[in-house]
Amino acid sequence: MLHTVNKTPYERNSFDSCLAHARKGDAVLLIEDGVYAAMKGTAPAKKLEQAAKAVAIYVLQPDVEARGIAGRIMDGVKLVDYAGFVDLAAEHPTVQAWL
Amino acid sequence: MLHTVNKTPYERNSFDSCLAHARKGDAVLLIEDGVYAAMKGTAPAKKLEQAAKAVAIYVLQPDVEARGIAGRIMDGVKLVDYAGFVDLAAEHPTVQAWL
Amino acid sequence: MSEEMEGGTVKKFLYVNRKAPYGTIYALESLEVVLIGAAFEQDVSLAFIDDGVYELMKGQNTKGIDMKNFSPTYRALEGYDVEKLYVEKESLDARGLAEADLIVPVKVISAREMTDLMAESEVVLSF
Amino acid sequence: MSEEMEGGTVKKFLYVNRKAPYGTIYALESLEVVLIGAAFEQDVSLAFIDDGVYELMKGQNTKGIDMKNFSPTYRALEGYDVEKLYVEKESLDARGLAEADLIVPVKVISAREMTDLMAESEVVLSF
Amino acid sequence: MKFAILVNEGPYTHQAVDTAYQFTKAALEKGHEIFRVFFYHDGVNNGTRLMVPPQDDRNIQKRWSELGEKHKLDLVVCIAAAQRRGLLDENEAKRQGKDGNNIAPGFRISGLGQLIEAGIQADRLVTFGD
Amino acid sequence: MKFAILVNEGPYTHQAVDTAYQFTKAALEKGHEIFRVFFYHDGVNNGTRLMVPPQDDRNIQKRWSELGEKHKLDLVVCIAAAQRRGLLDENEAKRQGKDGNNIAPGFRISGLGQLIEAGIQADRLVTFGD
Repeated sequence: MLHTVNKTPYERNSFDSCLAHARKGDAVLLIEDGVYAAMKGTAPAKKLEQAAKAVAIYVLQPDVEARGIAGRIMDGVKLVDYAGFVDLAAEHPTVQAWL
Repeated sequence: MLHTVNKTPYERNSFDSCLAHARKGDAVLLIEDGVYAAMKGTAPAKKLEQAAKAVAIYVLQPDVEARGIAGRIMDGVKLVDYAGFVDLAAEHPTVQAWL
Repeated sequence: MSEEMEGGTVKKFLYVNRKAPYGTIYALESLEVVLIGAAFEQDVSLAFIDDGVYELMKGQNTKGIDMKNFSPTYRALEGYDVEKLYVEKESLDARGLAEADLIVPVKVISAREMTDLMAESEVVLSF
Repeated sequence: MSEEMEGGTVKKFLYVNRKAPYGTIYALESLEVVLIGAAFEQDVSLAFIDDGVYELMKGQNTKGIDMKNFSPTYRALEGYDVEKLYVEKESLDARGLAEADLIVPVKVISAREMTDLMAESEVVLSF
Repeated sequence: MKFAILVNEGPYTHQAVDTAYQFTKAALEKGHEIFRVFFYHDGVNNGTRLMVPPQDDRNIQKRWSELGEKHKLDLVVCIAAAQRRGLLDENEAKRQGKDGNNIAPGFRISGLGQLIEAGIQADRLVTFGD
Repeated sequence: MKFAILVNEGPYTHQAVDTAYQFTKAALEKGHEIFRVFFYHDGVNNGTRLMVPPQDDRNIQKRWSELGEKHKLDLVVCIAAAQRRGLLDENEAKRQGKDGNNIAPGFRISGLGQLIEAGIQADRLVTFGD
């Protein structure tokens, strides 16, 4: 399954709830305001590091650039563009948006 | 100052942020989905109990009733109706909505 | 997928409810999808996690806010053959709620079981 | 309040920014109020707390999302005599940010000082 | 006392609108003055006369219009926010070359200055949003 | 592959709408089929032709209409959600006794069944919301 999260982990609980429901082999894609969670050296990044042992973590590059945090994304997270988002949605049998 | 909070403390950080910025003599009014925070025996209620030493805590009764939690509101919290909300806004020199 | 197969396709639909009622319209409009969707004879499950568990609280009385109390509709779902309602135990616990507080019979499951339910679904609708 | 007094009333306005830019329009439309409000010659302060601190990040490039980058406007505020920008230290710290990451000179203050700033304000606008 | 009301969200989607209405009504009933109700962000969508809610539901636009008429309320929709979202009056529609308009009776479209003025003139500004 | 897209929020207020558009465009560019774009909740407001965004900003409605025309997309606005919020086509306006309509070219109004059908027929349903 591909999970998407579009809110910051500080403002909402969707990031935490998503990680609590992602299974081995799933992918999590951070989009829109969700991308801040992947910033190096933060508490959410530590949670992502933990999750990355079982789950693949992606962030949407256009959203990263818009927010001025390019170059500050933690290691082990892959950047994708909108075409890459489409590929991820195609590769996984279902897509769940954590709204 | 009168502070209003309209989201649950589980979904958003507005409840915590509000309590962190309420000063002695201020009032906090929980409205809409914010009223769940005053449910007896929960973690947010413990925070409210702590805050109540310096700040007056109110909940909007019509919202409490709509959500089926009448009778489960913690002690020390006052119930007000819309007219009571108006009175609170009038009594305090400013109103800050924690959106 | 062939035309023939499409006609008889039965998919596992999962409606994920994560939001409290009334504060926003998502819970109500999600329920409207469930009701319409019932006519399509799919394999339907409803999941209530996080603040979504509040949707099922007993004793809701919306007179004071002048909005429609739609909680009785959850009781009517059985008549639409929508019978699989799953509520996450961790979400109930965190909010000081128990199964007895809910307006309909549900299956209370763990977060781990909820994760499996999600993984087994073919169409996930979340609002 | 007499008509005479109203004419010359100067109130302490505080704009509270708690939301990240672009994900929602609140930050942008809040800034539009600040710009229009500048003509009214009030005593204006801007507060950035919680995710609002992200609004001031240097190096924003919105080409990829096809939205307007409005962060340079914060630099233009000085020309409108809007010069009091307060950023909460605790909010920066929690997000791994420092003053050097911000696009404009601001005053970094503690949550306690932010509380006092709010308490001293006469009109609080939060979006 | 003089209140100003700021409504930041659209009808039905967010209860903010309902709470704002109930607050305004209660303030009027207590004899307070409502200096202005300002609709900003998606709040502008409260002012469309094209809404057709289910028959057993409240009509949010009508409710504002009626309260406005009864108490001579100044219901102001922000022009910048309204243009983005497609809420126009006859003048605006003409000016923008649009073939129709959708504003409801009792609402008027004006600038953000009206919000600042409300903040200055009213004793209290009360905000309802998401 | 066949995608269905669900858009739950209104234009400009939430980036969800922009991300949905960019995803749809990228999927088409990669040769995928878009079975349907379904607009629900405030998402129905994407389909108003009355919006007039600032000149230096994107026009969200036009963008959908143009992409729809180019790729023969099925852009469906939920009727129940649309009625509540004041998004009508000519037929609906007549039926409801309203003196105008605001739907944009390329959008059509239909029932929630169209969303369920999209979920059944498409290989993937991708949701964009708040």
